[in-house]
Amino acid sequence: MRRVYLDHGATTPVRKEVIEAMMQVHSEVFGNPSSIHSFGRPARKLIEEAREKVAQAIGADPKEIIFTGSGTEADNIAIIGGARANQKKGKHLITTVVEHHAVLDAFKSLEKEGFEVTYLSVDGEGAVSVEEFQNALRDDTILVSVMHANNEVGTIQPVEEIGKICRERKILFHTDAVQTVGKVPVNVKEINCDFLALSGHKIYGPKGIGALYMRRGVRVQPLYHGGGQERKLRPGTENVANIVGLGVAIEHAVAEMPAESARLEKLRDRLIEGVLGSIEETRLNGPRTKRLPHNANISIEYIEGEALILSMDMKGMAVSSGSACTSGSLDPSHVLMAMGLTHTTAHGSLRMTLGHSTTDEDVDYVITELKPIVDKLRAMSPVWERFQKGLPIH
Amino acid sequence: MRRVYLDHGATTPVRKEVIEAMMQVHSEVFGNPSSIHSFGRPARKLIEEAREKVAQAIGADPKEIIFTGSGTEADNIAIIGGARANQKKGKHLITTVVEHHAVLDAFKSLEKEGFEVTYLSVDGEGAVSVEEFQNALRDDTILVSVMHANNEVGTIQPVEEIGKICRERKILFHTDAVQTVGKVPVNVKEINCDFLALSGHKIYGPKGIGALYMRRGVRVQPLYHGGGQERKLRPGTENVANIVGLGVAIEHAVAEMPAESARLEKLRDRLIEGVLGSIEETRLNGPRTKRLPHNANISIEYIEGEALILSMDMKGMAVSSGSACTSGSLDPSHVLMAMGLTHTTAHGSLRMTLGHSTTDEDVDYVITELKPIVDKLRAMSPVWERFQKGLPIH
Amino acid sequence: MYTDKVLDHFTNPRNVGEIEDASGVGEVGNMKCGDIMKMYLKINDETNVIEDVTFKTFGCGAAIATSSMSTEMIKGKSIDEALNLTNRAIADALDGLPPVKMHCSVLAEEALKAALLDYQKKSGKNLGLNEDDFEDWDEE
Ligand SMILES: Cc1ncc(COP(=O)(O)O)c(C=O)c1O
Ligand SMILES: Cc1ncc(COP(=O)(O)O)c(C=O)c1O
Ligand code: FES
Ligand code: FES
Repeated sequence: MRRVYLDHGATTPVRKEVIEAMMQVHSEVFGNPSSIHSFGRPARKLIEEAREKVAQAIGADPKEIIFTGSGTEADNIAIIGGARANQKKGKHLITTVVEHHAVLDAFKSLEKEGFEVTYLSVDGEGAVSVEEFQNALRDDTILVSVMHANNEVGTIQPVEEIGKICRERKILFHTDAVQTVGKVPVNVKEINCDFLALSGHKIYGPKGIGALYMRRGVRVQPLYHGGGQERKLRPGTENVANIVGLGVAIEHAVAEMPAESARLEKLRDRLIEGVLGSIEETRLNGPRTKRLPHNANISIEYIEGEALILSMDMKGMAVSSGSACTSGSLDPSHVLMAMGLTHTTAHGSLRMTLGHSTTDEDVDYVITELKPIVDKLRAMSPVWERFQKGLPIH
Repeated sequence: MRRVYLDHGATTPVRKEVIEAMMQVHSEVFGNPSSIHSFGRPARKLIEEAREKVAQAIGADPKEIIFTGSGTEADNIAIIGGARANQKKGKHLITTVVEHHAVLDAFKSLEKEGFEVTYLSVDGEGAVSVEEFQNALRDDTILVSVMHANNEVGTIQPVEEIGKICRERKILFHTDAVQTVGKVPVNVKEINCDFLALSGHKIYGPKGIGALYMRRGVRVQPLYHGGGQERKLRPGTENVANIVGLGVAIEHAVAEMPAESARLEKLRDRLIEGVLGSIEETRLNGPRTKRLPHNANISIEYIEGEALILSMDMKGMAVSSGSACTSGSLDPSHVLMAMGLTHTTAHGSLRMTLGHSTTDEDVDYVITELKPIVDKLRAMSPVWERFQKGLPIH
Repeated sequence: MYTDKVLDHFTNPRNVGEIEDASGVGEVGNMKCGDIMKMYLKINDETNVIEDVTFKTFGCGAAIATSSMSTEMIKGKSIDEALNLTNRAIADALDGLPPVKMHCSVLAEEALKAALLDYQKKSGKNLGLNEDDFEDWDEE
């Protein structure tokens, strides 16, 4: 059976060059980077080289890069560490309702500590409004976090404008760029951000490594304590192999981006048109153009996401969904709900995220195989029955 | 030139079996463990298998194991998370002056939050006294942390007794077992601990992975927030390869322990005797017998540690020291100072930690090569000059 | 971490030792920070030229290398030139030091000044050096 991986937004395979570089570290450069002897020094050097690569990729200075254990950690250090370090200036924070849980839950925890958080709403395509943001600003606003692009629906946010306003008012601005690095240009100077989070495993690097950009001069309060590693913000012996892996991955990701993103965009458009054209009662979630080049998010009405994923999986297609059932919680995707979708529509959402391995044949395969699956699931759906009989649904 | 790695206490090479297992994960099982499709499920399965291996190695239940990004993280979650979650019961904590910075600095940060910490002293061999511990206990003591064995001088602490007393008084007991797993038997039931921290890179596993044992029923407050991974205590996409690597490493470490520890003990004793016998004004730090089987810590009076490390490095020997100069801070090792050593003696300390690769020839090499190095450094030491002229030194 | 020049001076330190009939001896540092530097000068009273210089150091690689380099930099120079030697110049001559190690180069500068102060006392010449600027290890 053909296997079609269309879940690159969840994670990507590790590219060959990355695996080779990491293997070499594991087998040849095992010293502790903090050791001053000749086993430790090459490890330190590898870390600093990787730091340069990451910095280069996002237009930063190497001194402004901190390696973390994940994108989640980078988000947490920026938000929780940044808010705590600046709480004397004010206790008001701003973020959006469509952030990843790594950001949202960090803000939720800050609310328990006495911070006040404004959650910006989004429009039907998942975009925040700069105007609403400006209205939310207060004299005691100290930190703002708006993601660069959304992981579910691919909406790209107006971070440059928001960053500019924050900079003028000397408010810390964090952006979660976990989904954008290697997909669209990411430059910390253009975004005007003080913090930026990225993650290795979304760009064909290893899992368990992330990086935080922290603008020179910005201070945060550490969340973990121990050795002096990573400017005391991420203590613990460095994951040298994964750091090297991230360096190699980001270098490749940025170099190949123009060609690869154009290629994926074409495939994605064909996929969207193919699905919308062949299956009735479907709709695209998120904007038609201002979205991540590899992201297609489609609601297939009157069926439920987990059932759809499992059925597609049996035909070799790996995708994800905004259905509650995939997350262990009962509510469907907070992103789709925030965009105004009904529970039913949100439950039947299908996220297909393309990547390196995706070919024209993959797209054809999905277009051909999806319809019979949907037909079968709808045939057993009482909601579909109501719809067909013209009965009320909600 | 012969290369002799005697810094296994700092980190160990990654064993072949671990590298192979990790490579296989990187190249074949790349799915996100949270994905429910057939790319994600095998990743989840690998994590759970590794969890069983870790649990088995320390006499725990797999449900009681949480994977973290390092030993440092495991220590922090236990101490900071445990203290915060239980502060309604009291604000008094107990630890020792000889803990690793991952523990000490976590307590220091809790002091800033209003907790009160008692730091138990140690005797001349680095051991804490159960009696002093008992006298430190108060009605509002909620958490105690005593390391299983010290990373610098190898002293093994009476954790079983301390754990027993804590259990009787329903006080949480954490032990940092980063240095003991694979060296001496580690069993959470015998230690009577509620938490136990371990790390991959000290047992021939990868860097950037640790584990926290958390006894069933014990609650902690998370330090990072995000996805639901690792019982919400270590959110962020799991480092599947390193988790698998830790599983393989710990399985081997525990299996080979009886034979390997006996082998290392013999080599270590010969090394200690050889150095003490051939170089005047030297002394062993830490106990002669109740110490880690692979640890030799020797003070070489009137010379400075970093200079010694660099000189040994030039002859191919990788070791570490408790000198300030190796750590970027100005004070020499807090452990040696706590044991009552003078600044001079602490500065000239040499830690040699043996491991898999260590042979009889390595030991001979060190015994032969060390003396001329010490002679040369002493020849340019003004302190040695004072000593030889019978002038006061301190 | 260390440059090749630092490692060279550390491995093959120049001018190690004592001078029996030194014109000036200076010792700075203390055991607390783990650095002690002692410098011996042989100065020509007529010409004010430093004809010989040796050192002894208890300290890290940077401390030893900066001691060694500083002796090379002042040997054959006048007292005035020696008074103008800064720790930064010593560090620069070694192609730089890691930031955390800059304080070790301060010791080399101070040991030299302490030795010149001793010479000032012994010779009765006024070099413009002030006793209060120094903390003698012995008196600690
Ligand atoms: C006793 C002890 N605790 C904690 C740690 C920290 O472990 P890690 O380097 O995995 O963060 C170490 C190792 O450096 C250690 O020796
Ligand atoms: C937008 C966004 N932020 C943060 C994360 C978290 O990254 P990581 O899995 O490396 O913790 C992800 C990925 O899951 C993401 O898509
Ligand atoms: S129907 Fe089972 S969780 Fe939604
Ligand atoms: S002599 Fe101690 S840091 Fe240089």
